[in-house]
Amino acid sequence: MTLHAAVGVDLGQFTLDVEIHVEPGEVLAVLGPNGSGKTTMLRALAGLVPIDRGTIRIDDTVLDDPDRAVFVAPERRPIGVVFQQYLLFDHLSALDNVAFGLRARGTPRTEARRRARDWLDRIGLADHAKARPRELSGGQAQRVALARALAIDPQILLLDEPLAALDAGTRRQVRRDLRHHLEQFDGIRVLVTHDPVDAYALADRVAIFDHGAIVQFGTLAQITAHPRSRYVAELVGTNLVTGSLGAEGLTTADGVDLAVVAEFTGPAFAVIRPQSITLSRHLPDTSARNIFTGTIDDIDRLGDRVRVGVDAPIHLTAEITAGALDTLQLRPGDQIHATVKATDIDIYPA
Amino acid sequence: MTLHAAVGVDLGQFTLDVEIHVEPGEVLAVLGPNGSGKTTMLRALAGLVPIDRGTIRIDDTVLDDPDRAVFVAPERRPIGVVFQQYLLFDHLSALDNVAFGLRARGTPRTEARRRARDWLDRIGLADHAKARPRELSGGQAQRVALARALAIDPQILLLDEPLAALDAGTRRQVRRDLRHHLEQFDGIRVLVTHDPVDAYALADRVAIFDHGAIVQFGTLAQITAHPRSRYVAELVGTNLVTGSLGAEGLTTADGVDLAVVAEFTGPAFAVIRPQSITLSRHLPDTSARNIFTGTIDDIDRLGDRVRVGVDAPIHLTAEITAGALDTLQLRPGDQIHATVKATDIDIYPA
Amino acid sequence: MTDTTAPTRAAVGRNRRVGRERLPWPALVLAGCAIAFFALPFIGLLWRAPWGQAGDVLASRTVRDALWLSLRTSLASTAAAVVFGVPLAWLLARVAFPGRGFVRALATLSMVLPPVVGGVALFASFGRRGLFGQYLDEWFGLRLPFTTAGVVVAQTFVAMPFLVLTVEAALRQLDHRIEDAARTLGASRWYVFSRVTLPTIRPALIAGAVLAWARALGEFGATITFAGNFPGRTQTMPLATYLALETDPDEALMIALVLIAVSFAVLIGLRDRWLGGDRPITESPR
Amino acid sequence: MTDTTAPTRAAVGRNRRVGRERLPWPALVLAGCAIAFFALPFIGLLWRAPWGQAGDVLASRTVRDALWLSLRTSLASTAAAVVFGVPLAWLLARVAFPGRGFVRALATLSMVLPPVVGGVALFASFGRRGLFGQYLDEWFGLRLPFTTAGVVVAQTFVAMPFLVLTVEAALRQLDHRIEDAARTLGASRWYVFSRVTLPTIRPALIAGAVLAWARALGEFGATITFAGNFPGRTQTMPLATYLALETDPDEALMIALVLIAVSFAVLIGLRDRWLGGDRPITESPR
Amino acid sequence: GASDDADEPATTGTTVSGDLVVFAAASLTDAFSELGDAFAAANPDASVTFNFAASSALVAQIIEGAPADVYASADLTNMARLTDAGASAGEPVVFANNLSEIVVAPGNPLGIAGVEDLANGDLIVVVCAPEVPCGTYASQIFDSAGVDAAVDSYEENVRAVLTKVTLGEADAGIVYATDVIAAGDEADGVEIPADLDVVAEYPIAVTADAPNPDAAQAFIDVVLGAEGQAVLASHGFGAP
Ligand SMILES: Nc1ncnc2c1ncn2[C@@H]1O[C@H](COP(=O)(O)OP(=O)(O)OP(=O)(O)O)[C@@H](O)[C@H]1O
Ligand SMILES: Nc1ncnc2c1ncn2[C@@H]1O[C@H](COP(=O)(O)OP(=O)(O)OP(=O)(O)O)[C@@H](O)[C@H]1O
Ligand SMILES: [Mg+2]
Ligand SMILES: [Mg+2]
Repeated sequence: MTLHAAVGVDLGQFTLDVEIHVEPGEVLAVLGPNGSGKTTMLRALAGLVPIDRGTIRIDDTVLDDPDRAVFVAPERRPIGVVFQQYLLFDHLSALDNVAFGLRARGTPRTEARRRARDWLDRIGLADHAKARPRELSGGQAQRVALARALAIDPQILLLDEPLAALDAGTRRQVRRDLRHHLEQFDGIRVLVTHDPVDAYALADRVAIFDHGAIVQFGTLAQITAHPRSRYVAELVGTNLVTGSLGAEGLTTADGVDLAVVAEFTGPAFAVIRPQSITLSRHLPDTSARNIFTGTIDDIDRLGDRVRVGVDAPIHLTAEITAGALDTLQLRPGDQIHATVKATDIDIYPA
Repeated sequence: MTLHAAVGVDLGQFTLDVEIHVEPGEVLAVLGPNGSGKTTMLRALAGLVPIDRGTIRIDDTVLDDPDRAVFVAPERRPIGVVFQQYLLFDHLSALDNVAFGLRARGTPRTEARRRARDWLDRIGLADHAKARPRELSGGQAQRVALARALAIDPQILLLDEPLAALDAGTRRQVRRDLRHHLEQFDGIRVLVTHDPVDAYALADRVAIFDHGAIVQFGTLAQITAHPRSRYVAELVGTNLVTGSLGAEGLTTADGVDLAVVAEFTGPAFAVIRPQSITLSRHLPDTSARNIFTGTIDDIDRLGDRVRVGVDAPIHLTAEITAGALDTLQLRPGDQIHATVKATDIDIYPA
Repeated sequence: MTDTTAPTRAAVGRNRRVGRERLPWPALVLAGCAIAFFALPFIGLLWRAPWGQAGDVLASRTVRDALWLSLRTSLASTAAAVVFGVPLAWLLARVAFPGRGFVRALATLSMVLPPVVGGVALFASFGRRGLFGQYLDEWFGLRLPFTTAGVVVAQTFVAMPFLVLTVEAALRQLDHRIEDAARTLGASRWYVFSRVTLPTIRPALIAGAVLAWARALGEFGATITFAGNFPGRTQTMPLATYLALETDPDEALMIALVLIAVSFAVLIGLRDRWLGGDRPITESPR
Repeated sequence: MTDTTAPTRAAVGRNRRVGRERLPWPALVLAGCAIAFFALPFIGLLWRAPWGQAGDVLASRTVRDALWLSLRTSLASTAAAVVFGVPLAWLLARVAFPGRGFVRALATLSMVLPPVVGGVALFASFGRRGLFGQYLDEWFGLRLPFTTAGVVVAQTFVAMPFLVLTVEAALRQLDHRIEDAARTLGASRWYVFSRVTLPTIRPALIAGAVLAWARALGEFGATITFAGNFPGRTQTMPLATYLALETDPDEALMIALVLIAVSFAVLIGLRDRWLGGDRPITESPR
Repeated sequence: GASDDADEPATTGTTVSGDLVVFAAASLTDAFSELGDAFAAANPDASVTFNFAASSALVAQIIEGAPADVYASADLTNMARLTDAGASAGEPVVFANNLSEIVVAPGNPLGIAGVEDLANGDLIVVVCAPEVPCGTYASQIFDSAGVDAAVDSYEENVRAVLTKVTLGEADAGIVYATDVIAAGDEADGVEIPADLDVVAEYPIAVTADAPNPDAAQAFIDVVLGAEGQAVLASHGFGAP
């Protein structure tokens, strides 16, 4: 059972045009900036938005095709959805919310309730079975929404940022459970997320959305190795420089030169890993040929390492240890020199 | 202007009892597992849930005090809220949503609109000014909700996971803007988040909630240095072992012994940094006195480093490089030996 | 209002909240006027009421028959109004078919008909010589006029609009996304409508049914014209009252009071609980 | 229904969606019956109507006066019903005061009053000898019976319940959290109610107003009893129709048809746009 | 004379049987109910059902094919409408008449002496609408008395006039003598001089497709008979 979807949707000024194919048992992660059309695609797949162009089919059964005026109603599609906004039924208890899908498909009440209860156990909300959605916390509600969709286990499951509201611990655990669940199962899963860790943990392949189109596609490793958009660079937390390769290295649109080692010329991407950037308060005398001077505009701490944003001719994010931060006494606004060895710069054609 | 709040609320079986004091210009971050009462506290501060015990006051003006039967209505409190669920006005455009607070406080329409438009610019939604909330994406809606609350800049601003739905890039940028905004301003800010990076970037002090109580309080550095709960350990991604110190080291509740170096005895916490754990397929002959054997139950990739969960007598999470992962060829389910030097274990009294 | 289930402390909280739920005073003043406006006529009625007659009236066979008939027919009409009215409301709210406005107008029109004309209109359609009634007669030998069934028809005709419009409005206020979610869970339209939509609009559904019931109970003009005024068969309370006015106005008042008392009892029975949607003890934290 | 603003492609999409918006067939059948049930009597009327008389009726001064009076008074009553009814609905929906059920019942009761009794009740309260009316008379020399004001009072009395119950139901269906959000933005209760609550329940508000208006327009019993019947002053269309029936039923039918035509025109005017809440071209992606 | 022939059927033992449905003007409710009992007594195997409503409504119903045997109207106009529609069998017979009176509050506090007082604009005067019989009579009375009455409301039926006076909302009105009697001590009547007064006539007839014509005729005979006339008289009706 394979999902083939060429989805073309017009919403006011926004246009979505993407094509995806997902194999049985595969999990496709969809990442992309806000408003890039991720949710819209899921809604189109689920049949909640009619597509204006293209076709959606599972193997040979067509679900939506404007040209042939075919449209299969949402309830007739073997597709379950975890909504970004949960959309729980306010008039039903958490238990009945989870049991709803089973009841709707004719499972006897007691049986449905029993299975729903199992699910609540799994997501650690057994003692909130009676609670109305309004009486649940954000994270609890999201877990109920997840359980509600998983309970009917559909051939195709669409998850829209299913972990966004979960706390670190629960998130890691749910992620683990989810993976086990997905592994056992040979259905198709499409996962929208903003967290590369989710993508890595759960997905086989990744599609990067931007402005209603797919800008990059492949395994997370491939994508992160060679980011082709600012978004991906931000995502994996590395520095991406776009320009054209010439004699004196890479020249960016605004005329900054970057010394690199490359065997080709023409438009190219350059990736500078934050770890390979060294920061110094005084102009260092080194062999390194790339020295950029700027002011610190951002300091993010991740565990024992620190990311420092440097507002130089090229904006760079460097990663240093917490120790280094303290010795250098860095504060936002300080002037600083960022040094990069040409050999540390990874370069590939645009 | 200081916020003093002793908040006691009963919701069904859930009881919240916390006390916080926030100084002018200070940003307090509230972290905690799902359902620990973060949102409930914010709602109590905003006057949307009456407190059953305690008092809420700004300097000497009491906002809520059941004993003295004092209660100031939400609209009379100098408090703005960014809701976890956005709660935008579906019948108003994004622009009018942002302008609402100003209009309600008597700002002339044109002026209010103008300022609202500025805000939409800042959050990069200028071209969605006319869109109804239903026509916004999750992340866009959340930014509108943020702008709506900031537009009236209240003396006290309560932010409930204001960045949860934002993509990596937008998130970093909004975080930066937010920090600038907060720095300029000497108001009081309470920020609920699940992301320690937010806390580090935006907050002066951090309160850790659990089961309706504050379990840890201080700067993020202090808290992460000496986690006192499983949640915090998970949060900063380190291993926390609880037990009592005896002659032969730390003994956990389920009788596992951990060799440590300590000058005291009695109940104690032990922190094992993932980086200080080495993994090997074959039993290593080393001086290290702590060797735990178990199966890999989890592999998370963060950029170029990998976190490996080992289901040993003590569950441990080790951090290794992507390279090491590939050479060791680790897969979930494999048997593995985790080694920790006693000297690498940080230990302190419980 | 589920005080019963709520722990005392929470109840305290609620009371304080309720206390704060006070409306701005201008609204209170207006609401007060409205209440007074509704209360005064009834107080006046009680004041005027010839209590002496109470006994005879309650004893009177005619009144008891009329009351029983009124209750039966008004309930039947309400049921009919719900069964046919809810689907119509659904159609009007959700399907953008040409002439929707026309149908909606049509469904409201029976309210503006002067009493007798309503009856005449029913004759013209369901009467023995009526457009449609003649076939009912020919084919099934079924005659509506001057029968209890006729009473139900007349009452339904005037009472249904209330249900239709109230429910349609509620459906329009509904957040469709919840129904979408239900559909992705494999629920058929019927299932969604009955298990998700209706429960969500319950307040409106009940309000509509109450309005329809009350209107049916008070219906006079169309009934007396179309169904006639036969004791025990078509003589409902309003008709009995009308007739009593011809002979003994005091008795008429008493009969009306009986009707009022009964319906009041029923209406009082409408617990807030059933109307639902009442503000929970404390709001959701989401 | 904003086809106009939507790009053609989206419109296509919408049409396909609308196509899918079809109801399950049992619902369609029921709705069809409902429509037929409403349509037949009017078709019957048109069929029976003595079109020959149309000219004279339209020409007749009495009819024109009655029509004009009916429109004025019914609009006035609707306005009154909204002004006083909305706050009452607000009170009933949101404030858990003791005796709330009692007040709600009271606000519905005027519907079940048999025509004449309604008038008698009004006399008992606002009449010259009435509980309250006697003071109006003494102190302000104000007399409601036999005046146009009396007509408005009578119509408001019977029409207001529809508005109150419909709006209350809508308020109960509302998600309070939106209002909470508005309050944290510093909006007073009035501001929240007028800028957030009312717009959200607009469909119900309009439906309630329409019901009230239609009921007021059709009101007969209480009016003729309390306000009497004086051409140009208190003789509304239903009264004119009723009296015409005594002499010339055909003319009566024509008068009724005029009333029907006018109200139909108004009701048709109710665009879905105003009722709002219509399903957007495409759902929100959230 | 007339009374003798009228007596006959009632006295001769020929009784009728079956169901009898009588459509009668609402103003006849009391009298006819009483007559109904008398009839039932005289004809044990017959059962009478009454349908009391406005004369006009009754006509409409009969024309619509209502199962009526007898129609008793409060005026000739409506009866005429029935006969014109060919819905009456044989000629209608006038079985009673009624005189108009001025109805006033008990004890006539305002001392209203006659029709001319009704021209006083300070009084609240209500009469029937010209469309209904009692209204026609009222206007005739005013005309012949040359009085320009200050009328505040033209009621849809005579009962409405009575109600307003008994409730004290109106000071005076013109109703039938029978109504004044029915009102008992809640209202008093001021007689109208015979030369001004107009006689209201109550016709009765068997309907064209009466299910039970014999019983219908029998009932009419009872009404016209001495017994019937007595009952009617006791309710204030005059003999034809
Ligand atoms: N009903 C609608 N009408 C018009 N435009 C819409 C509608 N729904 C969504 N949009 C627009 O379509 C674009 C894509 O929205 P979508 O929700 O698919 O983004 P997303 O990728 O899910 O973003 P996020 O990560 O914030 O959830 C957005 O710019 C949004 O403004
Ligand atoms: N109205 C209510 N009635 C009963 N219990 C409630 C109600 N609202 C919340 N709760 C319970 O109170 C607890 C705290 O909820 P709250 O929303 O404050 O948690 P939270 O810290 O915000 O969690 P999250 O991180 O998921 O948002 C939860 O267990 C929830 O089930
Ligand atoms: Mg989305
Ligand atoms: Mg929360």
